[in-house]
Amino acid sequence: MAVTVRLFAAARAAAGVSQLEVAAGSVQGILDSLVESHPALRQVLPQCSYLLDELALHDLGSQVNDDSTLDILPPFAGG
Amino acid sequence: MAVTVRLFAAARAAAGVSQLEVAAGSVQGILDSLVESHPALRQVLPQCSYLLDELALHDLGSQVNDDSTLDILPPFAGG
Amino acid sequence: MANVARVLVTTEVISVSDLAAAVRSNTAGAIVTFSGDVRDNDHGREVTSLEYEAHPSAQGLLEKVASEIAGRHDVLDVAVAHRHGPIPIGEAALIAAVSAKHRKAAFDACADLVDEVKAQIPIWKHQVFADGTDEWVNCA
Amino acid sequence: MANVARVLVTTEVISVSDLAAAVRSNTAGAIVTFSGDVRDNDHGREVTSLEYEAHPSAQGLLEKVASEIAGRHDVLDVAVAHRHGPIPIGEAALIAAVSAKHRKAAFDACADLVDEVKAQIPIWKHQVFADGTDEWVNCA
Repeated sequence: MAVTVRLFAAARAAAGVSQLEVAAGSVQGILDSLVESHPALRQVLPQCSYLLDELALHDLGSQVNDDSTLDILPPFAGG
Repeated sequence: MAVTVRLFAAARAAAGVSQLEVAAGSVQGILDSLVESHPALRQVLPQCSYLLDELALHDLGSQVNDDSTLDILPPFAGG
Repeated sequence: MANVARVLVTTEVISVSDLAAAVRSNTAGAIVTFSGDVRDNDHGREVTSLEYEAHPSAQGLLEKVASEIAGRHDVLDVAVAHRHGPIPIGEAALIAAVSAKHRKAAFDACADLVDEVKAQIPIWKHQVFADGTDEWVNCA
Repeated sequence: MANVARVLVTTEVISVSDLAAAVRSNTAGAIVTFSGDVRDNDHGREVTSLEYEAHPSAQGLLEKVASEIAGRHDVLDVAVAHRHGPIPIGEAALIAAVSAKHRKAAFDACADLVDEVKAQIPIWKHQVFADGTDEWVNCA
């Protein structure tokens, strides 16, 4: 019973891991705890967007429940 | 000793020939004689442009001398 | 309404002629293609290797973008492919192809498609430079 | 100043992949191609066969147009081919390809090149329709 956080591209590179398990809470709370455990994320997160269970997330106050997946997406650079 | 007239595309189709020899004279005079001998050219010529010895010709009053070539070009439709 | 002929997010080589063939038809008078190729330089710095990373949702989102383009322009067929993983210099990362009865719609739709792919598809580019440094593009 | 990589007025089959290859380089980030294909219909009438006729000056004038486009846009390489003689339905009559560092210049230059070819090159199109009538296009 936990939240799965998936980190991509520059966020993965900064954290040094592609996936983490964290305790349920608000998105902002989860991000704060990630920065505490992986300080290099501090510079990347302000540019990122987020998916909660594959849906775009606009309110960092949203609650993330156990068994959910939070994706951290740096700015796109396709093409 | 004569002027060579080359007809292309719709002008050739209207005249039924691709090349003619005519007497020297003004461009307009040559065109008038061509319409007389090949009446179907009457509808095509007003849309055409002309090359005198491969150079664009803008004045139908220009003189065409013997051994010159006058090209009759219908509206382009490439591409 | 136009047809989405092919949408592909793949680690394999992608080719302009394949995508152009996918949108070809006897009613199409114009086919416009775009190929975004890996360059050996970026902002004046020499690039030695390059890799794209794609989010698992990229295929589905690319299909959605292709459908939007097909609905927004007076075109016949739309196809788009994005390669990921390591891509050698000079090979294509993104190819788009659009067919239409008339050329203006084909040009407009193809340019619009490329813009939307760059803005909306979760794909990232990692470049390694000749001086040994590297960067995630667009991530200051 | 950009380079004119290939200019061709020919009765042979012309191909998008050949022209795209002609403008490819490791410094080019974007390649845009246009293919103008023979359609089986025009203004709602079924076309059964089609033939292009080219003036002897077409090759030289096409080289001039390609050079103008290369000088007018921030692009790397320009290539263009126009086929003449009879062309089967679905095959290409005109192909243009432009490479550039950035995509907007490639799209703009390729569209401009096609416009200029249509306006400036002495080539004519003759269509035969299913009802047995025929026309020289643009010649009312």
